[in-house]
Amino acid sequence: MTPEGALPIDVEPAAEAVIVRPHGNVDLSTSPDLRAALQEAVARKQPHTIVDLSQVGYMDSSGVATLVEALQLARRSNGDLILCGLTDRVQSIFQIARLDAIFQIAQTLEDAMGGDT
Amino acid sequence: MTPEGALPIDVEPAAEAVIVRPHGNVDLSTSPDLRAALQEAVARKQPHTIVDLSQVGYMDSSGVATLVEALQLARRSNGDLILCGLTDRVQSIFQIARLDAIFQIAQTLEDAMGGDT
Amino acid sequence: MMAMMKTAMDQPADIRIQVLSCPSLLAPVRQAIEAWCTLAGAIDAERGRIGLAIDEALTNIIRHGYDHRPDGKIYIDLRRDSTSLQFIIEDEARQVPLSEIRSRDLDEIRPGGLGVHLIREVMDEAVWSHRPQQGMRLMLRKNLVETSKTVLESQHDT
Amino acid sequence: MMAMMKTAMDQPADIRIQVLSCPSLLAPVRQAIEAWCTLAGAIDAERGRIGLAIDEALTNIIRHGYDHRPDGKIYIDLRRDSTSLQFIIEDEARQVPLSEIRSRDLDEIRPGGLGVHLIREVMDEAVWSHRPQQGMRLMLRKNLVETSKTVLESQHDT
Ligand SMILES: Nc1ncnc2c1ncn2[C@@H]1O[C@H](COP(=O)(O)OP(=O)(O)O)[C@@H](O)[C@H]1O
Ligand SMILES: Nc1ncnc2c1ncn2[C@@H]1O[C@H](COP(=O)(O)OP(=O)(O)O)[C@@H](O)[C@H]1O
Repeated sequence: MTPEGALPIDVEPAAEAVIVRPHGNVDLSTSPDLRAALQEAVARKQPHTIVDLSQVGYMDSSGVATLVEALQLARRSNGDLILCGLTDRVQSIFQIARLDAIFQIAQTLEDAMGGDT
Repeated sequence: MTPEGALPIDVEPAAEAVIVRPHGNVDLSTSPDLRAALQEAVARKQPHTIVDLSQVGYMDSSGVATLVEALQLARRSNGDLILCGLTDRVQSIFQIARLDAIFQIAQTLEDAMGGDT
Repeated sequence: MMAMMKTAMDQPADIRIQVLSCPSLLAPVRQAIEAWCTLAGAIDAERGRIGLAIDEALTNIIRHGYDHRPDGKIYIDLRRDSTSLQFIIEDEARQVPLSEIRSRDLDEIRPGGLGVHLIREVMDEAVWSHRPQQGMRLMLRKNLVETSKTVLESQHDT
Repeated sequence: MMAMMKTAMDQPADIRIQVLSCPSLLAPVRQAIEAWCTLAGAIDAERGRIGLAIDEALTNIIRHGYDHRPDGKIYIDLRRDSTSLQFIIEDEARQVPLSEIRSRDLDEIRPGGLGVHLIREVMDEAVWSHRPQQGMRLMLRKNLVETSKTVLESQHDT
């Protein structure tokens, strides 16, 4: 939630992976930004798309929907999508939505990079 | 701002001093609690009453007024009142109110205890 | 402090927020509601879940009620009694058949369809209705875990 | 997103908050206003000062307007145009002579008398008036440091 642009998002290349790191709240006003960044990341066709959520303090179902869509997109191009760094609050929406079993969720970015989920 | 009681405040004895440490916001709803704690502290007639504001994220003019009143009370019983641990936000109200020159303000609790203001 | 204890629906709400149906206004509204929940006696874990449920209700109004028009009005009343928090959310948007408002099967993995599920999961009561003239009304109730005194009840009027 | 750009006073405010004159409700209201200020383009340092000034205005209404009665109504409109933020604060309380609303000499060290000084120091404009039927009205304006695009302007309607 910065004055300029809704959701700042880093997209970084890594070994066999691309890391997407949004900074801020993911809700109806910012999930379109996350969607665009994830589409671009998956289009790089790396084996792993890693979404680092350590800088996300709040996420609602529009954010979750965006991640579900990106997961499907990644699978269609034979990649996978790994989430890491979930804060307690973000963790809780995955639990209420019972989606914690559907996503590969790693504790830390290092775990996600090492495939240790 | 806890569900039980408006403003939790620690009052601790120290060498020649009593330390008052509110935890939370000091505004119109909680300044009466601070006022009561400060009156009790000053009544202990120690040379120094130290108000540790490190756990106060927000203070408005009702909080400042409460501190001005306690300062006058302390002086009347030949003691002094020292503020310490001001967060940036609390510091700023003292500046806008031009009261930073009137209070003895120490950086840390250690400085306040050492008389180093 | 009797005024804060009256909680019949015809008494004024503690706080009533009127907000335009613009997605970026969701964040400030959420923050006010969550801060009020704490004052009104909700524990920390509930506070975040309540903020989420209300965000989902507002998101649905913006998307399905106002079709993303950013200038529709939404009203949110925050009320309480000794055992529960109540949220009344009203709009001037499309009146959809109430049977359309249902959560999808969670086993189906697809985006969307989570909002109503989240609202029902978090709240103890969620009742959608049509307002007399126009728009929809959603009544949400969340029971408090503890019925101990809250800041609002113990507040001195000084 | 034309709707958000209309800022004449007869257009609906981004957010309108109706709150009872109860001191413990000040905190949630402050949080919503500060979060909105950031969205509307205020820099971090301004945000906190604006929250303080509005808290002072509300505090004065509770103390001097409603004499600490906790069930009076206070209305706060949050509006903006490309160069400034505007806050309209209205009540249904006592109408005091406008000449009584003045800040004291800061050289005098005594509690009280700081609120009006803080409001004038923080805001670029502060105008008190009597509402037509009853109560007071305070119009506050804060100019934005930068006139660059804000989230509210750049917001996609999706
Ligand atoms: N406020 C509303 N106005 C109109 N329709 C609604 C509203 N809230 C929910 N609905 C209906 O309920 C359905 C389920 O909503 P939800 O669970 O939030 O999933 P989604 O919005 O992703 O479809 C929506 O598709 C919509 O048809
Ligand atoms: N909303 C209001 N209604 C009535 N009187 C007010 C209001 N705001 C300010 N005043 C008057 O202005 C004076 C100065 O206010 P302020 O600077 O906040 O100091 P204090 O409230 O501590 O006296 C008050 O004493 C009061 O007489």
